[in-house]
Amino acid sequence: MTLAGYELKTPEFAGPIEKLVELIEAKKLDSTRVSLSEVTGDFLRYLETLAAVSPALLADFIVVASRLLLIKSKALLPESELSEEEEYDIKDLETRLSIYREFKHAAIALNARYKRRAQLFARDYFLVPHGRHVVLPNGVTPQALHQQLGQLMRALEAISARERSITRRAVISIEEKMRSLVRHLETSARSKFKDLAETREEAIALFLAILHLLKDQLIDIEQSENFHDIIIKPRSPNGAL
Amino acid sequence: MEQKLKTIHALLFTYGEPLSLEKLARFAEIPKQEVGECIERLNTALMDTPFTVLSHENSFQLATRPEYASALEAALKSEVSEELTPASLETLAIIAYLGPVLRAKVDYIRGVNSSFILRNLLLRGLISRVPDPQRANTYVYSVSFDFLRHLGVRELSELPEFERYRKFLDGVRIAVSE
Amino acid sequence: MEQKLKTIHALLFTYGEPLSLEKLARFAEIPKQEVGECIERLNTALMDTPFTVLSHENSFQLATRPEYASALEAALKSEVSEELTPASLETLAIIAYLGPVLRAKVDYIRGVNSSFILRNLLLRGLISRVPDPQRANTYVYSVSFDFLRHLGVRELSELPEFERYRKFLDGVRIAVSE
Repeated sequence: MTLAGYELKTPEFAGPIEKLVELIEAKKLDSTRVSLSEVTGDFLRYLETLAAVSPALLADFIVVASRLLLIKSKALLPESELSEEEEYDIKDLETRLSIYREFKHAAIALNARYKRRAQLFARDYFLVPHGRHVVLPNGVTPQALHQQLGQLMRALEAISARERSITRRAVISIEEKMRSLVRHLETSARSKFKDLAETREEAIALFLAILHLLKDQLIDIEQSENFHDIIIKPRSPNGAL
Repeated sequence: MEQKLKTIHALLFTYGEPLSLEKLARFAEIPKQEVGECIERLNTALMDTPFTVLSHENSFQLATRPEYASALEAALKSEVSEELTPASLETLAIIAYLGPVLRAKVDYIRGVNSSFILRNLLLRGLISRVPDPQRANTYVYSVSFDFLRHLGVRELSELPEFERYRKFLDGVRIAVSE
Repeated sequence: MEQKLKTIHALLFTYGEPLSLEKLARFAEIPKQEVGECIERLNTALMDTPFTVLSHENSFQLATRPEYASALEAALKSEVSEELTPASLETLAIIAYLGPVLRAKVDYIRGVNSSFILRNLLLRGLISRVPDPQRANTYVYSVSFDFLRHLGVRELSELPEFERYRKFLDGVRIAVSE
């Protein structure tokens, strides 16, 4: 890509914690585990819409979504044991929620003050005539200026490259899952969710992929009872997938 | 007003920008440990004037009192402040009550990468950053004098419920410090 | 001090530059013919402070009394004799390659508010500013002739990779979407 011509954009979407608090408050719930489990569905639906608008943010949302799914699964299968690490992750999410809620109130209070328009004014910098004598710096050569700018350019490029790579990673993992799911369904008529995802990250990507494919009406899913394994089937047995 | 205070007043006036405690002591030729007390006495002496001294992170700046805001706003059309978005406000609140704070902590509390918002706030001059003394290549963020002035407070402790929030944060510090 | 005088005092402080009689009357909301008398009374009230109001061709400016000159000079000089920081060097490089350039653009490229650094570079005489012909109350910055001479180039286009860097910087668009 050429160096010139890119923009540093400043998207302002709600973060995952903010979204979660919003969902909990919309249902007038407190921040308990039960509430979290109740808004999991809403959160995943939001995640789904976000994927279309700002894939760059997905990575942060997926982390929170994975913890919500953990809570949900525990609520549904009370006899299942959470590992120490999983328990820690859930506690951590709860802590963030409580901190976040405090700051939300602080932000509202700050905004009230900000809007009161009782600004204190300082004087803008003020050029005292100093007899026009110039103080030249040591070591400032054309090469030094050139080198300094080179550093700055690399930093700016790194910012935009990082943005692009986060986006790509989130999009790729979901797309890959979709593709492998479709491939899988071509060879076997029914697949179990459990067999398709080994790690938690895979499960989330798979979950999103399923949502996508459902939306595009390419698959059907079946669950005989709540919290039983999900069975995934192609929509028509010989469908052109 | 005694001479020493007048000199400090004149220095803050001419300098315009926030002046650090060290520089103030050097230029006014007073011991560093006297600066805090002098600023306090200057603030008392300025009671009947339109001015007050802001203090933040061991620096000081002369500013007008809030009751002159409307006359001054008219004179300096440019300084009308823009609205703050919810995301900016939330980030500002975290930095104001928790600062100086690492980006990692801001990210942790918001659960999202905050680099764009931080950049935006830096551009608007509402926050400032300095290299973290403990870690190379890392910055810590604080609110700026401009932020204090916009909110009409002379120091952070005048922010709403400052003590309560600080205390709360002290309670969860372990969880936050990654 | 009565309220009217305090408002004038605050206005002169914030404005910094000489303020014309007409503007002063308008901003302080007093009749024009009262301004002269108010300034006189303000000057009397300021007797015991380090300030005085200068009048010149129907304009007024707040200034410090001459007896503070040495302390102030020391302050400004110390500012100026310090070595260039990496941040100053970066700002100077941007102005050299991209100038004449708006402060907003410098801020945007650097990702931080640069007013303090620009002031320092101006004080040192390394850059100069002129009012932006397109916008009121805005300045554009360029490197000074003295600095150009110091660099040992006849014109800026002799700087290494001038065209390439200028194009790059020009391409960083201001897109602060808030």
